[in-house]
Amino acid sequence: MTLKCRIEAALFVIGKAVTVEEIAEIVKAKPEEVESELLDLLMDYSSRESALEIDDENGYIIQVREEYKDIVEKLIPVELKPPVLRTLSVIALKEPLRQSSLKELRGATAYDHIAELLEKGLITRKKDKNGRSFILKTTPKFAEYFKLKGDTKALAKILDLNKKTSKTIVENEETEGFSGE
Amino acid sequence: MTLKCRIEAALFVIGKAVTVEEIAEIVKAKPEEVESELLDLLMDYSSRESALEIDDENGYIIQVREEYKDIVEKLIPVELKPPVLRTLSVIALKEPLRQSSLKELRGATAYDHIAELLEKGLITRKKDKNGRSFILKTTPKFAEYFKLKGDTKALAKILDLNKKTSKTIVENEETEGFSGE
Amino acid sequence: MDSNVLKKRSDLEFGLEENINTFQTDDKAVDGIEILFEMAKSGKIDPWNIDIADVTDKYLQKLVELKANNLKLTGRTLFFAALLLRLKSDVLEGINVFEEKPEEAQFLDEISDFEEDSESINYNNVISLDEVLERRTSVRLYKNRVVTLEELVKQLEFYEKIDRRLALRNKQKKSVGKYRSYENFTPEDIINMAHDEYIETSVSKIQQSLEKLFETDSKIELNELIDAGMDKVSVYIALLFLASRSRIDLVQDEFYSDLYIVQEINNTV
Repeated sequence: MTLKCRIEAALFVIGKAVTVEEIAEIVKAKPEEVESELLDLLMDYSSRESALEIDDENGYIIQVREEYKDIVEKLIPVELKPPVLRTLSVIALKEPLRQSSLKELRGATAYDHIAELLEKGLITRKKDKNGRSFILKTTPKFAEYFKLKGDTKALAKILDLNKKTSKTIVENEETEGFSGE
Repeated sequence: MTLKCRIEAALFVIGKAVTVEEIAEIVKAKPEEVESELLDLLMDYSSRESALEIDDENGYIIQVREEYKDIVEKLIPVELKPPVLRTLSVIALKEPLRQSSLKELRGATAYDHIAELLEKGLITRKKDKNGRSFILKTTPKFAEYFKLKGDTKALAKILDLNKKTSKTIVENEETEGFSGE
Repeated sequence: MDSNVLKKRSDLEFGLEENINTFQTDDKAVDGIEILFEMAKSGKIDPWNIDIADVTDKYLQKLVELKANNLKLTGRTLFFAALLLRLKSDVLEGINVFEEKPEEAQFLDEISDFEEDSESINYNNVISLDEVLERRTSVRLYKNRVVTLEELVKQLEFYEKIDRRLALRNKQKKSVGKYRSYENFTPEDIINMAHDEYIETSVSKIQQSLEKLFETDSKIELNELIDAGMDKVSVYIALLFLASRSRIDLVQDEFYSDLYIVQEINNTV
């Protein structure tokens, strides 16, 4: 039971960048001691062959090294909150979709969502031929997330749903509630 | 970029117990290779002075070592009183479990426990097909917070025997104190 | 040694008899171990030199004679006699019998529970209900993830359904709109509608729709055809033509109730 290990446990559990003082409070030790042990821990991580590292840029955090980020992305496709995700879903389903239509479907907050989705590179926004309105589309990056994890079954299912008659789908919706979110 | 590190990154990000096959799919490698690297990784973790370890009991998972459990409890407390925990144990052992069966096993106070467990998102309660009785199950959140220990099958069987001979657990509860935590 | 043992045996017999009698007259329940213990203490038996077969034989015999029916007591006495023998053999093998033996304690527990219906459960790995749930130490406060791929797919499926529903509703609205616009028909429209060509187009259109619908249903409600995109009047006129050609039958259970279309018997559409 060393202080270094207690700090390591705390960093693992917290999972976000924390200050020396915050750690000190959790492990009940002096900040100076914690800082010195943190440096030691940082060295340990950097010297061994591991996918993990301790970052000390904006507070201390245990994280996956840059080289292995693809695995993180695969497992965490997008850090999107449910409302943003819903907006993305609508765009994906109805693309190419006019920005004005999206607003009708999702309300005015959709504009913020568009900004976030553009920033994450999941959608594009382009003027239509007449230059009058914006057209939204998903990007190859979005498609990549869908293909990942080999979840082709789910995707195929969605495509099938498209083809099927609307009758059954609507019926199902009435009986089962949506459990997402 | 070694396979071992890719596996480590995957385990770190997933944060729940996974099978060799699941890991193999994520890191795109053969299950045999993954298994051998996993063993190697497990040895690495156990041989170094670290607060972390790889558990291989019910699937592979990176976790904090038993000695540093207090830090986990401090940062993410699970505030369940012993009788409620016991009710949760019974549900976990026998799921899917009818609410009426639970009442037989745990007495009428189980209803209050169910309410608390539902509220904490550790169990779900759904009507069965006939819509006549409630079926209780644990949630993914439960799996994230708890794991079952020991010969759970035998214990589930003993619970049934106890019910049959009407020597209920409730009786035992009066006499023995709670030893967990 | 032989004579010694023999002597002890006779002592033992006597002792047992004495103790069992005591037991019988005593109001308090006495355990078999106490009988043996007392006998050992009073030197009537040598705990390190017991002929277990003889002891139990005699003991059982006595119990039968006394018509004692406490099988539990008998069982216990047998068990403890065996335990004494075990201690004896341990001593002979040079094992320190005074050391604590956890397995033995467990064994004792099992024996004391022997009258319970325990079927064939292996208790070795069974732990108490209080210990069965172990707190995981892999939980993290802030996991990077907010949404997984699976959740994304779920959301898409959900919106797929909503989308379908909206599309259906729009379709219905459209047909309702057409029906209403019938009120605004000009005389010219009505003349055109009565035109042979117009009627024939409607008839073949409706016939096609019916063929499809009859694949799954034998009885079709008029409104189902209207949903297909034609106005009510045109549909009705087309149906009258089909009925007069004996392609279909029009059925109405009551005046002003729903109108159904069924296939004419012996005829396909």
